[in-house]
Amino acid sequence: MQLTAENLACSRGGREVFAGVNFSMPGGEALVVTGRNGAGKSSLLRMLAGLISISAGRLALTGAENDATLAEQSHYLGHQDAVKPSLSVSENLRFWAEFLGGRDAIGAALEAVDLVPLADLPAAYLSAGQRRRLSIARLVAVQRPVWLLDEPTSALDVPSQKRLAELMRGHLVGGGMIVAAAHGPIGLERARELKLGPA
Amino acid sequence: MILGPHVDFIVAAYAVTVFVVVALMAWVILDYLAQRRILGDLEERGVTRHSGRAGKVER
Amino acid sequence: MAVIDLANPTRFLAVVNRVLPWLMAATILAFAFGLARVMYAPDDYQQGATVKIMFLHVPAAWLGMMGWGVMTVAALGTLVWRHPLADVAGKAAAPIGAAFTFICLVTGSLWGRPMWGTYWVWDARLTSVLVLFLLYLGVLALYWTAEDPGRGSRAAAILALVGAVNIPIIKFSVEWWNTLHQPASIIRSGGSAIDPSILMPLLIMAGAFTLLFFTLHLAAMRNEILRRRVRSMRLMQASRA
Amino acid sequence: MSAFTALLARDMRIAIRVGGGALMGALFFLIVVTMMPFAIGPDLALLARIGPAILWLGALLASLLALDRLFATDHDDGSLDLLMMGRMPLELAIAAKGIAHWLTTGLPLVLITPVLGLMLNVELGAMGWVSLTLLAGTPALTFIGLIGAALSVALRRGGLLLAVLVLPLTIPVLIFGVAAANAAIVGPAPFGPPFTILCALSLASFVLGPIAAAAALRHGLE
Repeated sequence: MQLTAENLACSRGGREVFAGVNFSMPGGEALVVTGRNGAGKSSLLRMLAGLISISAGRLALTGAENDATLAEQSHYLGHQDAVKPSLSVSENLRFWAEFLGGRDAIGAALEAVDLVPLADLPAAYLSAGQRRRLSIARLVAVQRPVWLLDEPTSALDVPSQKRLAELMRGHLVGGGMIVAAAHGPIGLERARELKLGPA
Repeated sequence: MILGPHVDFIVAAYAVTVFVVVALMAWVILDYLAQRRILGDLEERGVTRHSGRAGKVER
Repeated sequence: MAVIDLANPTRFLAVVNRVLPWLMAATILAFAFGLARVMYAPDDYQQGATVKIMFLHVPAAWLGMMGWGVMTVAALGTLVWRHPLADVAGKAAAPIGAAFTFICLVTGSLWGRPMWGTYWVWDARLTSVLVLFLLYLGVLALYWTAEDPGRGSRAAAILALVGAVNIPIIKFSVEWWNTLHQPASIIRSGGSAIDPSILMPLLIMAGAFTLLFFTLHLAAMRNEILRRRVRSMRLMQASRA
Repeated sequence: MSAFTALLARDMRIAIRVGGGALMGALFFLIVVTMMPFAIGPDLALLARIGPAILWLGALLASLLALDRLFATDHDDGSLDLLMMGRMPLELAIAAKGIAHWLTTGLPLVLITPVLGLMLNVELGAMGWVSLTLLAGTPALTFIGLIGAALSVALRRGGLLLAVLVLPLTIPVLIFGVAAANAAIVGPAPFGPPFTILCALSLASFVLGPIAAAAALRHGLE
């Protein structure tokens, strides 16, 4: 499995956000996208997720399931948590697992983010960090080879950050790949760095 | 008791009233049982209403 | 002293638990007595047997209005004294008042069909009750939409007070609108003195319905207190985990 | 459960929970219809004659105004991004949301129509026909409204913009809905043709609405 970007460019509203981005990564590797504010970290991730169109260049995932697009093989963890306050924690997770076509692993996923005691609680009661963890549980409940994480550690406390790092390591060991946008360290020792914008 | 030519309307009026009152009672009773059940659940898990330990120093 | 005691929700719950069975028994007795009197009440010389609908309709109308009265008092309690039970009392009164207003509307139109030949006329009195019902639905929608009970009950309290000020104005304008459009074409037996053989059962039924209202109201208040307890426990649970 | 039914069930569940919008459309409908006689006057003969038109107008406004937040909530909390990334085509996801919305908002409108008909002095038999036309026509309103809801999210403007965009598109539905209802009640024109056209409009919008809404979301949210 290989994720390749050639000469990728993004322009939004006539303004060029970034251009000439090249990388190529095999399965089992992680790429951390860094850069100052406005350098286009989030835009790059959204482009990988298929949410914004590619202005120029080429993006390809080879060697995985043949007829699925990159977006359909990716998990996208954006700034918002996609959590409905009136549904309970487990209802929220079950919906995304069913929608994303995943296997039935709700219990294990809640276990992985340590939300089992709160499973029946309406999500409206959750704190920002707990909502984030519920959002992360989605990545565990449904198996997808590519994880696109936009500042995944925001709102998480130190133990939760450690747990996330473990999940990410497990995902890499299983042959998956991670592209993460971050300002600080996200707990991955052997990640390549892609610096966006002028140095 | 003779209800005359409009018996249908009188019976209907009483039926609707009984229905609404029974619905109200059912709402009150079922709601009570549901809240009790959730409270019981929460208490079983050791959740309390007041942050009993919050004030104390944890060692 | 007693008031201060009742202000504590826990103490209030204890009182409700003690009082509720008695209130229920009283309600059942009053209804048994009232319905027996209703059965033997004579027919009205104009309305015939349909006067029996009045034994439901009139008390329901009174209680529909009283429900708003309870909400208004509770609203003052919420906004002025910030009394914790006032919130609960106002919220519990809304669906019950709405239900009685609904009974009033339905029984009224079931009475109107044989008497006036139509289920509904835009008569000033009927229309005012309909507007009251709509106001109730608005309050219920407000409670239903607000996720935070505290904010919801303050908003509903304001709406209840605005409604209390507005209801007479609405009533007046509806009457003006109605007389403007429609010369008095409806025969009503109002004005003439009601015969005691009808008045007595009516009053007993009104008493029975009032007891029913308060029984339901206290029970609904108890539910509401429990619901808030559940909420605070869940908040506690989320903050611990 | 497939992705389609999962989304359908989720939206219906949210609608009937606290804070959801189910029945709010029906409540709005009730109030709008009640306001009409205050403007027109309590003349029962007149009300009976224009009753179907009042009911149709009320249903039109109620089903459109209730659509306002359909995509906006999903957009605000990030769910829309994930819905767009799913394996299920966005068009189908939108159709699922539309069906859930119609079941929780449009169907209650149809169900309370007979009660409102009583207040407008429309006869019980005639009421059945009006309800039938609404049952056939409100899906068209919802699915045309989806387009407006998608556009207003893409433009990040809510509220009246939706009504301004969509109301002109619903004119055919209104024409044939009221025509079918009047044909059934007073004649002399036959009921069949306008009703068939009404059903056709619903079916067509069931296909076109999600497609256009998906296009609006895809291009608008870049």
